[in-house]
Amino acid sequence: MDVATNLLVNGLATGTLIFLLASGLTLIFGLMSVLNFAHGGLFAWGAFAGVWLFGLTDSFFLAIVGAVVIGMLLGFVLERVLIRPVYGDHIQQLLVTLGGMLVISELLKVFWSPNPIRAVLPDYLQGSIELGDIILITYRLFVIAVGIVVYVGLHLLLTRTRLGLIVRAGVIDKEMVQALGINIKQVFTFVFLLGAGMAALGGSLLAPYSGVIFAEMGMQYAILAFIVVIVGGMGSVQGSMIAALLVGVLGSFMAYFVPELSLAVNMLLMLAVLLIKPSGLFGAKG
Amino acid sequence: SQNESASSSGSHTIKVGVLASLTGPLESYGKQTVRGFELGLDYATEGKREIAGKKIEFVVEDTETKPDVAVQKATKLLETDKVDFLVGSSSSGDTLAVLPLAEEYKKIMVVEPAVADSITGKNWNKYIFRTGRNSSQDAVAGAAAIASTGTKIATMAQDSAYGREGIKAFKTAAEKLGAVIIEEQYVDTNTTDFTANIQKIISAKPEYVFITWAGSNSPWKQLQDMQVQQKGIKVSTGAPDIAALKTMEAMIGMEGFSVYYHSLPKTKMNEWLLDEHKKRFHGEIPDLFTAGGMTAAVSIVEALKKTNADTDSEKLITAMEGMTFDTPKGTMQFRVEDHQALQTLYAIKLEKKDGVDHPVPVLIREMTMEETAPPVRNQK
Amino acid sequence: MMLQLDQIETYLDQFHILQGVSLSVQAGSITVLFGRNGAGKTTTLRSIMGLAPIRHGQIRYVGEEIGHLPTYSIARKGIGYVPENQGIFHDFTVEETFRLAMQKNDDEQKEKLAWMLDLFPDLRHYWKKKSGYLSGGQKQMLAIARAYVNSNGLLLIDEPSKGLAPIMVEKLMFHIESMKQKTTVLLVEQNFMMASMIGEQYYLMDEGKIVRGGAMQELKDDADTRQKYLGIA
Amino acid sequence: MSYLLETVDVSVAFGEQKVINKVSLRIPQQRFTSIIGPNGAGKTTLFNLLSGQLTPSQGTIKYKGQDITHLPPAARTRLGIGRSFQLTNLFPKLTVRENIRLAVQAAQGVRFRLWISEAAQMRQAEEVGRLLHLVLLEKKADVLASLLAHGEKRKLELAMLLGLRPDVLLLDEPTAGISLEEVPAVLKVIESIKESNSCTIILIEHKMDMVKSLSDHMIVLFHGELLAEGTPTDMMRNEQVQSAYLGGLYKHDVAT
Amino acid sequence: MTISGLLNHRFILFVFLSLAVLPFLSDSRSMYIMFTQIFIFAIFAMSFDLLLGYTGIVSFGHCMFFGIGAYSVSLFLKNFDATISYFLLGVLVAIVLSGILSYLIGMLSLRLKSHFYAMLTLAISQLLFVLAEKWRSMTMGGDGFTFPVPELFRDRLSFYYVCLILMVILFVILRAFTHSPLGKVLKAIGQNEQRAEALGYQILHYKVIVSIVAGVVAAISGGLYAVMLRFVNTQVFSIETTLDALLMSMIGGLGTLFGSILGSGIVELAHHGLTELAKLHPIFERWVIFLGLLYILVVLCFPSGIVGSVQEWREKRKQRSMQAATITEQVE
Ligand SMILES: Nc1ncnc2c1ncn2[C@@H]1O[C@H](COP(=O)(O)OP(=O)(O)OP(=O)(O)O)[C@@H](O)[C@H]1O
Ligand SMILES: Nc1ncnc2c1ncn2[C@@H]1O[C@H](COP(=O)(O)OP(=O)(O)OP(=O)(O)O)[C@@H](O)[C@H]1O
Ligand SMILES: [Mg+2]
Ligand SMILES: [Mg+2]
Repeated sequence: MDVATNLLVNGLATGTLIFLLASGLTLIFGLMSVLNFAHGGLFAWGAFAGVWLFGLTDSFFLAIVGAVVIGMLLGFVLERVLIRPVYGDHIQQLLVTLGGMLVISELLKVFWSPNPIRAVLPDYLQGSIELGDIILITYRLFVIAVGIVVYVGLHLLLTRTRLGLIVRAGVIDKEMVQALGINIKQVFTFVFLLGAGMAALGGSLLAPYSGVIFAEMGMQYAILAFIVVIVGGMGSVQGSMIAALLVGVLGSFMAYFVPELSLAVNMLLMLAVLLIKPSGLFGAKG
Repeated sequence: SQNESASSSGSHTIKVGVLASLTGPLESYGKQTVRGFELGLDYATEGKREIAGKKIEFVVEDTETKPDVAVQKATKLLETDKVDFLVGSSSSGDTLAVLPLAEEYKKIMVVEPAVADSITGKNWNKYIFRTGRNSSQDAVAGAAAIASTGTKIATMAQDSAYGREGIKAFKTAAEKLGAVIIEEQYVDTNTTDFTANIQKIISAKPEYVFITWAGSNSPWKQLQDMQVQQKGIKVSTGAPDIAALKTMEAMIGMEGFSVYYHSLPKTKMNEWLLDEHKKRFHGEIPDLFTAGGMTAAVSIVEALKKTNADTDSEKLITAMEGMTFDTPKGTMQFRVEDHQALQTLYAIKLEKKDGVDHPVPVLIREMTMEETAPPVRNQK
Repeated sequence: MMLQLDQIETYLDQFHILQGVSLSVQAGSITVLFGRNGAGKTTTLRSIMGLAPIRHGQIRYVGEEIGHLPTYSIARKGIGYVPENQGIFHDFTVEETFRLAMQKNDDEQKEKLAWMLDLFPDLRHYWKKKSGYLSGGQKQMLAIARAYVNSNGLLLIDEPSKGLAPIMVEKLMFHIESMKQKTTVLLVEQNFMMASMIGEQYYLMDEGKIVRGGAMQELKDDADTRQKYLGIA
Repeated sequence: MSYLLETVDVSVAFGEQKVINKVSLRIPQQRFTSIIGPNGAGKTTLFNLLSGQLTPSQGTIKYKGQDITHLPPAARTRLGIGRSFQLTNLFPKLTVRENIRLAVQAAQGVRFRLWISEAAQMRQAEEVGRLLHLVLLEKKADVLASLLAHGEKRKLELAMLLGLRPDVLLLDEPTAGISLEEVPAVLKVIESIKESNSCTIILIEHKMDMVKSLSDHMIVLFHGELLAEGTPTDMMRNEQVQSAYLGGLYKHDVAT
Repeated sequence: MTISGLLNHRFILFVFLSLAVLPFLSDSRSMYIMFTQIFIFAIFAMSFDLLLGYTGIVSFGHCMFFGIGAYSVSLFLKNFDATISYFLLGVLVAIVLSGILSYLIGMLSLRLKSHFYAMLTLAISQLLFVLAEKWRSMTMGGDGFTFPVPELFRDRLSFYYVCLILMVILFVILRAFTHSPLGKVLKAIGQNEQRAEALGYQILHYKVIVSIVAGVVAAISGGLYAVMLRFVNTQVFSIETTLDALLMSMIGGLGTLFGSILGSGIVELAHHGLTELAKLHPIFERWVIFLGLLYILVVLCFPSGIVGSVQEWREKRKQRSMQAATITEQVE
């Protein structure tokens, strides 16, 4: 039994982490419908920046904040230089962000050498709590906490303000939105920054999770994030959360009970969802 | 291609083509090999870079860890640069892709540091020699380091050709030594969360968990988080390169094996390597595959000495089969059957050394080349 | 003068669409822009909104040059726009559409909205319906109401009667007319009968130029011109 | 007598709203029928049912006696039911000519063929030319559809429809947004089709004078139900129709 | 549409001819290999263009057919005998397999909207990747395996011509395909499905047809690729493979076929050139950055690819002259 609980808790933790990684994409891909293949690069940057800053300041909090800022700066450049000319054209977004991905993940090596780097934690997040046979890794509990905060924040932002509406409208008909007196470019830039920042946040939290970071880490998680957004339903924060948790828990249970399948599980999940309810678990249009 | 080799053997320079990953995930491996090779050449020719009056040069090409690129570059080396030897490469995939070219062009290829058994097994051809150790040797060493009658061992590896192969070999070796494998865990190459697998290992209650791992997203942190050692399960694995060692703080106290760490071998050549490397590369110490690169160079020079700088492949093969030669790790021998270099490996313990930013593999004992000899898997 | 266009020239990629259009709209009046298909009516309105940027000429709104402002700040000055294709946000509900449109959401806007909903009861009736599912005419109503609530000075309306049932057209005319106290209207219209009833000024466009302009009454009396450019006696 | 197109108690509901409620229509060969009704009455929806964009939640639709209730749009088009869309619906990145050519090709039944004879191509070209002329778009023949002005798009829409050479024409407000000056031209097109008796036309239009002059028969929809049907003059006189649809403007029509 | 009619474009003819005489100017086999690879990826990219450029179908899993081709050829040559006939057999099997697979996927899921379909194909290709990883007895997993190839193909020069000829033939066939009445419908579907359907074309049928054709062509290129390497591993099923096709067809210009050939050439040569530079000057050690920048520049400078942009430019000039004509007309 304790095994199951263990798997569950850790699965949930991993799930929350995945949500943190995906949340940025929920904004950028789900809401703004920008196929951002450079998103993985943002994770990696978040991770490296976080580790680096923690080394400098040895304040974990500052490190994370710094990572987010750096992520946003990077996002700003991406949006202005790459994305802005190609809004609404998925194909070109693909090409341009692929290029961007190559550049930014290669730049990582320029700044931090191509070697894997160890990511450490402050003592107060080290170690683990044991309840009976259940091992609760402190850091994972921390991640869950952050995840919940981000979720609530994002949810409020999109439900309590008109931001969500504006972005959705902007995707449908940019001109009309502007004719209503809204500076859509500014809004898009802002949302993209937000997304980039959250990607960086996810990355910086991911680093200590596995304990080691490397320049190539981005892509693989990016795909996972895309899966989550699709499964959850484009632009639905609840969707992403549920989907992420599903991926996390399913993953850890599969790995324990049916390891043969675990490599395929995410893909199978997405396959099933796409065939049964293409718009995703919480997708708007059927 | 016959006449080409003739012509080149007539000419006054001998050329070696070195294939290595200089970009992509294996970049650092590749660079170690290249540095090592250069040093090795200078060592073996006392810096003259010539043998029996023939100059010896080498050309480096980046395979980017992509088989198709590897093939292109290898062909370029063989065709444009007309090299007499190939050396490489950092990944088994690249190396395997290049093997047939060695056969097509009838050129010796010295494999370093790719580990896949099939290189000296199923896919072997007579032009292939390997100075690097192969998975089985790792495994045998790993087993020798921990296994004895009745030891309960669990294994954990990535669910990849490398991982599976390694564990298979380890199992046979360990069982030969009387140990019992009570649990085998294979982790998907791209998972973040190893909880489930570690969980299983814990519940199997082994004395040791033996880990075969390559690549960056390593399990050390999570092994620590899940308090495997506190539960009386000793972790054992091969000590990786220094960059990766830095990520193994959590594993201090671990017993395992090492292919090379600069402080392990007690040979003249290794001392020279250490000093020279520091001299040339602003104080850096040689790493896991630097010695390998050097070994490859030395083996080629030695072979050429025997043929008196004749690069005719047939002559070279006869010269190299069974050839013993000195390396930073002591004497090695190309086994006649599969051209795999038998070599010393080291049983080690990871210890914290102040002033060093990574856990240091400290020698427990040397494992002789006979002891680590892997099974022969090719048909000649 | 509420709005004054002075020799504006507009290109759509390399095509020279507006070739020196000048017109002026008096505060509190209704001005109608006639012209055959492809004459440049829509392009004119788009130029005013900054959606089809002008190359040359000037656009003055209550005395202020707006010719080179970005669309959103033009809109913020209080110009409402009803595009030809209605510009409906298809997967928005009617309610969401207004939530988006009403920046200030102050009493004034609320009151405007209330008025619009009285004018177009269907909108109230389908308050929670996806606007993409509205009927052609209902979409037209939505577009007009949306433009009206967040404008304060000038309304640019591109062929509003298109697709409306006669009774709706009639109501619409009545209301546009009664909007006069509150706003000024520049109307592009094909329905001459309707337009001529409510419009005071008119302009006639052809081939990207203004070919006639003046008091509506003149056009009503001038059968030849009507015949020539509108094909109606 | 047998009817060309027939609906028996068809209904559609979106959510709780019954958009079409038990509507039974009988459209005989060669008769020009117009459908009028206030905005949101269900006219377009009715068209969607006839052309297959929607399938009724109950009731059946017969075409030439055959039950087509569940046929997909493409199949119905091939049976000869052609429809125009109220909101323009074209191939934006193809030229006007190409747009029409696709319709003509469909009419020729060239679907999965990889090759057609020069002769066939010639015929296509001629037909396209004819249609271009018919809808006054020759000047714009090689312009991308996306670059057309609204009215021009409406005309292209019509041309494509005619290109299909359907037996039944469903026209959804074909002249909406076409300039007064050109309405007569479009009218002529429709009249000429009517004269030629080549096909049966069902028209949705809000332009009363046009409807009156064209139609033999008129159907009034109201809140998804069949309010009344009959000859144009009767309909114009009909009290309900006036109050619900026409409004004051057309009062004088009644008098005359 | 006659063959001569298809190759009337002088430039295209010129390119093909110069590729044909190239070997007479240089006998460097590494160059042969590089060009052989260009041809192979050109074929692959063309098949992708068929989907994306013409029919507007976005697939992130196109590598699945490439991989099927590669593996089935490799396995035949490895397990049986290195003869042309077994090669052909391998290709045949690959064609049948990918035909069936694309048919199934098409029927199953082509109703899905753009990126949903894309993700679905991604999933399926990844599952094949996993299969190749796990079915070690057959595929040797990630390490992959080498195998002997038929005499004819062992000689780099003759293989160069084999691939070149295949590329040209497939180009001509596909071009005829896209210019055929059927092809025209595909383009229409790419722009406005609902309208095409209203014209009486059954969308799904067309989409399935085109994805089968694309799948089959991709499978052929995969087979050639394996033969070129004389080696295969799971990389053929990796997303990077799909992305390569994507990049090449887009850089060249979607919906132009020839663009894919150009794109393939550009990507390969740029890649080659940069890696050479890397040896000359340290700032090029990180040459990948420059590759990325190149992609970005292409989009920003040639939004619709190189061939595409050239065509548009021509189009514009035509339109302008037309406009002028009409205006003068009106003046008179
Ligand atoms: N993006 C564009 N590029 C090139 N030409 C265009 C573009 N948009 C419109 N045109 C052309 O500009 C001319 C004017 O278009 P506009 O829409 O202003 O006409 P209009 O008066 O509104 O006609 P309608 O009454 O049909 O709406 C038309 O000939 C049209 O073909
Ligand atoms: N897909 C749909 N989902 C929900 N409601 C719909 C849908 N399609 C139409 N409706 C509703 O059905 C009613 C009739 O729509 P329809 O388009 O048939 O009206 P119409 O008679 O064509 O009006 P108009 O003359 O303005 O075009 C409208 O109230 C509309 O809101
Ligand atoms: Mg217009
Ligand atoms: Mg309608």
